[in-house]
Amino acid sequence: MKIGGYLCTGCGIGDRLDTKSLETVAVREGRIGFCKTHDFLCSQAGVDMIKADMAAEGDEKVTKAVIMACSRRAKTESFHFGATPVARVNLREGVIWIRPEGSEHDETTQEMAADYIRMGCAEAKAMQQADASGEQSKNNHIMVVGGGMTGMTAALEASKAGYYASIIEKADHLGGVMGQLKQRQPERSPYQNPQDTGVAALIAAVEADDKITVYLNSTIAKTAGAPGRFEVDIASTVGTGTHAEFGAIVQATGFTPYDANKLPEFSYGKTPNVVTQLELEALALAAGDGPIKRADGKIVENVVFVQCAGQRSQKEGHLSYCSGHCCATSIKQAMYFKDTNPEIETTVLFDDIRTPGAGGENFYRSAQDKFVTFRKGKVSTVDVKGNDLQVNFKDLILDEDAHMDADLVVLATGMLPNSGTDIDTMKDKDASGEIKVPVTSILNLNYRQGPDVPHLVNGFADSHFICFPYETRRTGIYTAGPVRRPMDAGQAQTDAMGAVMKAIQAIENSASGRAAHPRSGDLSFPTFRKEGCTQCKRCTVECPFGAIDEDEKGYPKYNEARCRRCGTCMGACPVQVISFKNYSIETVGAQLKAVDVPDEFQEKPRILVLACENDAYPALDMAAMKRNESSAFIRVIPVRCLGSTNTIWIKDALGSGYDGVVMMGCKKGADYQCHFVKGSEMAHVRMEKIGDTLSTMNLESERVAVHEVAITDIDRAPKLLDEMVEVINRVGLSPFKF
Amino acid sequence: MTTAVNQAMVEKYKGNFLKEVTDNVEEGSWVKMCMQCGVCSGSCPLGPHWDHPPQELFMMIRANKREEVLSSTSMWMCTSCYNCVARCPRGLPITHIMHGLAHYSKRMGMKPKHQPTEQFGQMFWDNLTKKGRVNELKLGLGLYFKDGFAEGVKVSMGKQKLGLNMMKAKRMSPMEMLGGHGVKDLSGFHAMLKKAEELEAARVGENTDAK
Amino acid sequence: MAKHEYSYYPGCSSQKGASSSNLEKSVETLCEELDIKLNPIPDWNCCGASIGYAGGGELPRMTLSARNLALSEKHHPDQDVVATCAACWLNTREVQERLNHNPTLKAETNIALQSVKLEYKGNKKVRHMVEVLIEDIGYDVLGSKVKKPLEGLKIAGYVGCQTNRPFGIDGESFENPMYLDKMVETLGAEALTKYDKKVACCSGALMFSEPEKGQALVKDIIESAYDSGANMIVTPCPLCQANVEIYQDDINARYKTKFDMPVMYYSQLMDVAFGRSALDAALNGNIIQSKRLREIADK
Amino acid sequence: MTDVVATNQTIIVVGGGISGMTAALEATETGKQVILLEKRPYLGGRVSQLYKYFPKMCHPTCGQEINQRRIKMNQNLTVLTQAEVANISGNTGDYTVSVTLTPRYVNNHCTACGECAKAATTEFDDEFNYNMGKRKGVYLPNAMAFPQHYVIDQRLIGTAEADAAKAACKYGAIDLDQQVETLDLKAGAVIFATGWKPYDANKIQPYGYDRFANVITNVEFERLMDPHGPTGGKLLRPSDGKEAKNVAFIQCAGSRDKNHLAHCSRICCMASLKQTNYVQEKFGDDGKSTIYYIDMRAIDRFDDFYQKVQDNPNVSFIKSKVAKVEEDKASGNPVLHGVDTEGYKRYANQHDLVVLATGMEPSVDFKGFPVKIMVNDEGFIEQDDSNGGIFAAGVASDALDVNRAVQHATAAALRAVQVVNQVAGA
Repeated sequence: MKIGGYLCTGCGIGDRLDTKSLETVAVREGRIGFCKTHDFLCSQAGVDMIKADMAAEGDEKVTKAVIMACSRRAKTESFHFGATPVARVNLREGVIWIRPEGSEHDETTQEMAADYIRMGCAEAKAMQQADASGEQSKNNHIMVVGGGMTGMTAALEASKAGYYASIIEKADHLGGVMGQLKQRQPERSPYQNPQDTGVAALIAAVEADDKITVYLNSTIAKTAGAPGRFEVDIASTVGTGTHAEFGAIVQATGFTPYDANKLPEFSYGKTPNVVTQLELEALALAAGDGPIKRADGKIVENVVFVQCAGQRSQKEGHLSYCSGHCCATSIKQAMYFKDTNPEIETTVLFDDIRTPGAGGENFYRSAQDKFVTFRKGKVSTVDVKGNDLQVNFKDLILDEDAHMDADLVVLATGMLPNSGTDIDTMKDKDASGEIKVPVTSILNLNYRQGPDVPHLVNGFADSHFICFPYETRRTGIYTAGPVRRPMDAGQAQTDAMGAVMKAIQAIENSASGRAAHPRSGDLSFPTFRKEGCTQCKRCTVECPFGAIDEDEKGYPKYNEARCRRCGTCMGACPVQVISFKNYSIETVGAQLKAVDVPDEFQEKPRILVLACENDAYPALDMAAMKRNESSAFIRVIPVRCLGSTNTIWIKDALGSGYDGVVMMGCKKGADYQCHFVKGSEMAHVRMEKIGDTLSTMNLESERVAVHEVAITDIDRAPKLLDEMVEVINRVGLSPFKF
Repeated sequence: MTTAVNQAMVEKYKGNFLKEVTDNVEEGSWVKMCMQCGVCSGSCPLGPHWDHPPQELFMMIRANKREEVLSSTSMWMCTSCYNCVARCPRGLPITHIMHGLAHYSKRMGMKPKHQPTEQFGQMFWDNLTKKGRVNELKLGLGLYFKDGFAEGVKVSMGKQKLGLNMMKAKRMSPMEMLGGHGVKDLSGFHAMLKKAEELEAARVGENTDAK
Repeated sequence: MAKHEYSYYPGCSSQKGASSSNLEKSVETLCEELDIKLNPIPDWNCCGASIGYAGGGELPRMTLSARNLALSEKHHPDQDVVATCAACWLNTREVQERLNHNPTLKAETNIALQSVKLEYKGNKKVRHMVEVLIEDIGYDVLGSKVKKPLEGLKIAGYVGCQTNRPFGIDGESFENPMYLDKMVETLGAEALTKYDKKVACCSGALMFSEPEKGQALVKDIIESAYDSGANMIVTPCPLCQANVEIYQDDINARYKTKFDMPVMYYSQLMDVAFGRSALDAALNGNIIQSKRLREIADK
Repeated sequence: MTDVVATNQTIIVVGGGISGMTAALEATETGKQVILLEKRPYLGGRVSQLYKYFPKMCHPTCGQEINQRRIKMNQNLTVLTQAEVANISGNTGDYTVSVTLTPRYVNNHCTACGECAKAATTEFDDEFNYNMGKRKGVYLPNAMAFPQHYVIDQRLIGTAEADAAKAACKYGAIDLDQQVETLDLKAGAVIFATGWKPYDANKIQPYGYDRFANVITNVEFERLMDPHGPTGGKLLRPSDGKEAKNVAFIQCAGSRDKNHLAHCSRICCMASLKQTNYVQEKFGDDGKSTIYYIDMRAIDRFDDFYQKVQDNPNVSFIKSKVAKVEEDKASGNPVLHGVDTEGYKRYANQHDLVVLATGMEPSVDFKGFPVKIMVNDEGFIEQDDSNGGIFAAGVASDALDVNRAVQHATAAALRAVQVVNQVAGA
């Protein structure tokens, strides 16, 4: 049982550095079992050498390895040895590629390399093999909340993949909003005519599927547990409730139509002849194959569609966003009229016609071909004129105020997501006169951080990430359909499939203890030392993923399967009792302590750099690939997320003679780019507090800097480090060098 | 003054000008397909002289501005350069629609007064249909005298040098005054045009019958 | 028996004593050189040009070209129809496309054609003379015929509208056709390929009805030619030729310019380059002469 | 000889762009055997050539880093680059896909140390920068390139330079004798994530992309902003290297147009709105942008982004399809001619630079595909049961933005998983 060191002398490492003395540093100071050198360590021969040592028996067996070669981003596959902990010492991108050649630099460059080796050895010593907790369980059953088109599609697709599904529907029937439509916009070439909604077929398929259970008149009273072991109480408005267990959850709770009563300027409510798109569907269904009639029985001969009614508007009570489907929906509805009787006048008053893609544009052209008239106009009011109506608008093309008569006006109003409680405000938004989002909880999660999935914007429970639309802050729970984002039926069905894919993945991952994206496959998970815990609750509050509950005494209760392994809890803990086997206060603390801090007379400052492993560290890496020079005084430690940075590290660093600390995390704020949501922001907050510590130590506050660094900052990142060097030149070396 | 057929049309289409244009104007069935991008309007060489460029005319048609469209001088500004046709993203044969609208406005008796292109165009048509081929000299002189004799003398004096140049170059022949070129089967030619005009009138006429 | 034979539609302005008789003459010469036989469509009539719409409705105008096509189908069944005039070519080709596209219109046209005992089938290929030169003869052959390279001529190739849109010469761009420049280079002259008015409009028939507006357009066309260093404009279109050449005096008077820009037909340049006389090339048919071109022709 | 294990429970994903990577990862992280084929020598596809994403203005390479790390850590996923599908035969649950591997001339011994490139001199147009810059014939395609191996340009083979590069490599990574290989791989399902190519702007003649240096495309504009790009991230126009402070964006350049692409490419409006931010980023209030549009298609919450840009006094909007672009000879400035259709106003506007918002064309012509699949008139694959175990992911299915493409790719992964699970008799 020993730690093996492997020093590569390839890629110029051997030429630029005194590797003999580095070996000595590794063994004597790093105090690891041995240090072998190889001139091409990533070659099959090199890797086989390492594997052989790991396969050895007894004392000779290498159980941890220190790879002293290139960046952890290079040759990752070659130096990946299953569960065996590996510390990567970055001598190539981290040292020789950022340091100029020439004897005058050799000393500092060599010191840099030696320090990184000391750090790597220390890290390896502190790391332990991460294995799954063993408390995994597998449950092949997906709970689908909502029995509309999205929900039914999700259940059927899950079943098709060999999994079970239960649909929880609050109404007494399946179908949702799509079930109230006459037809939907075309999904297939040539995209010219409305098509059947397919809802009836879906309902039939769901009822025929023995892998699918349907709970009608039902809501969710309580959701507890975690992926692989969700415990759900299903309440019924008609019968007695049920308790069921699920592996994952798809939330397809759809939307509520915008309340058109907020649009008095369009005379909605004053007359039954001003209707919303959804209300027109009812008239169309009632008409069957015959002509569409108004409430008063008059056959409609002249209908006007008002687009963006109460949408794309900053007016109080209006929706700022666009609901996406309404242009195509009005086109479809105009066709309801034209297809029964071409003589019926149909006019669409729009600002922008938004019919994207191949299908959309063809559908638009088809409507024009059927004599649906489109006018770019802004509708100011709709007046009641006897039994009929007058639509007043500004024709933006003819640049004049205009009006037209109509016997029916259809308002293209928007969608409000049924996303449950907004846990960030936990209050009814309507109180402030804003958009009313239904605030009764949908999932009733018993999570410490609130009963529903966090909202992104406008009440939609969407992912914040462009590359990762199914990123969720509640592992194992995936939203799909209009609750996630305004969308049409076709998109919602695709969305249902995407969500089911992720749900299945969550089931499989939780069964084996693997983390979900972005640290996919990570087996480590946080644990805490109960003796030290002060029940301060910071970890439970700060966890971006609501993974940590509290027991009755207020101690944290970890739910491994919900956890995303970012370490924010570890960074938050004021008494440093939280750790992962392979990533802990110790693995980083030991590294920074391992650095050999020269006494002040040598005038060689030491700067600790803590860099986000996903953005800042790659940026420094790519800067090195460009051979951008960096200071010889920096010592970089990659962290899972800046949110995992515990202030103790900063204190220790400053206390042990470092002259400055630079932290590099992702963008924070509304458009945050931190892949663990608030990690970067938390770090900034904590570091604001470090000021006190600094002053008690009589240290200048400039010695600690926190920066937002993007992966593209290949030129900026090294400059930020040079800035710290200048600061130290200005304020002088740390007095804490012993 | 507007024609009887004009009244009949107004009657028939009850303010649905788009339908009227679709049914009766050359290539008029394309008007509905315009998406108001305006590329035609920007492509026209005489654009600045259009009160209403094509795309706007199409919008006016949808807005039932029958009077304004048919009495407009705009479509008479078309030089038949086909820039609009070549660039239209919806494939509208805009040049033909402009010709069609111009002709229709004439047929409805709503053409603008003293529109030179309208006058010249009529002259050209009369000239070519007379003999089956154009007599450029007569056409030219006709043009100069279109606004009456005195005007004509002035204009033609101004154009004297040009005329002489052309004669020198043998590209204008006084012989044209007497007889000049023409088709041999003139009677057949005239019969053909007459028939065509009948058929077309019938089409419009039949459209004007009450439903 | 000539190598290439075509059913020829001359059009009104190409007639003897008409405005583009010099085009007619120079094309005749060209055809002798290239062993091309143009068989005029017997008793052809005017195509209605682009201004006929004022007086003529859709159908009557259709019948004009339909009659010509029907005559060609009857008398020259196996020959492509070829026109030298842009408007004639455009109208004839367009009418055929529109009739073949619209059964009602085609039927009605044929009813009208009964009065001249003709039937229109619509199976003809309607081509521009330039297409014949490019596709059937080819630049190489044209080049090989050059006896007197047109050295010293800096030529702005002015394609205009109707030779170029909506059909255009096969494979050429609407905005930047290159064939005229290629021809010019083939003949040993310098082509000013950056000439930016090459597809601008000369106002067509509106030059007669709206002279001020028309001349404003022509002014830009000539000005830009001077700016690009041209000492000659060449065009394939009779109306372009006339509009750009014959109003230069008026334009000079109106805009205080000193335009004296020769405007020739591609066919005239070819005749001269192929060694034919100024007379054969109908150079005297131009109001503004190019000294340089004459020198080459006379040497 | 490349050897890859594949069974009829394997999922083959064609195309290593963001959609392909996503489909492959989602399937493989659910425990499936996946082979990812990419015809370029590296993964990342089109988005790796973008500077920022709308509406967050974050960097595509950030997500690419995560995805590439997921790939590196996953044992069930095999990546083959410079790999193209030559043929497909068989049926759902039992396909044989023959793959052509063109040589890289560099094997996986490569440590990306760069010694070989030092030995090379000849330069070629840099495809990664849409040929706006040059790269050597021995090169790492880009800083994020995965696999992180150098490439030797086919055109260098047989030259002394190639031999010099080989000699410079201490690790036997250069193999100039590599030949084209063909592999026959079994698969239960095949996902086509073949993505898009920018519509050829040369075909949009009125805008003179082929004639005027200062008329460029929106994808080229992205490269100008990228610190790794041809200008090192400076917004300089091609003709004279002058700062492009007054930029025109022409929407629907080749889209919604029967002369070009009949469909709406969906992303171009948002792309231009995003790119107006670039102009601000570089020049602040000195940076002016004008967007010439037919309809602004900022769908769903993207409209909030649109409204933000509308509030920016340095950005103006003109509802007009530009008729034509001319060049001011003296300044080299493009001059845009057209009519503002909102109230009929003519314009002839000079700008420093014109960016054509060119649309998306499917990069593969699926007509004449080895097996019968449903393809619409626009050239995109339509989901249909008759397609069997062959599925589209991302833009192969329709013009989509990144977020929707990834969503679609995740759904495509499920379709494939359904097939192989049925094969496995799950």
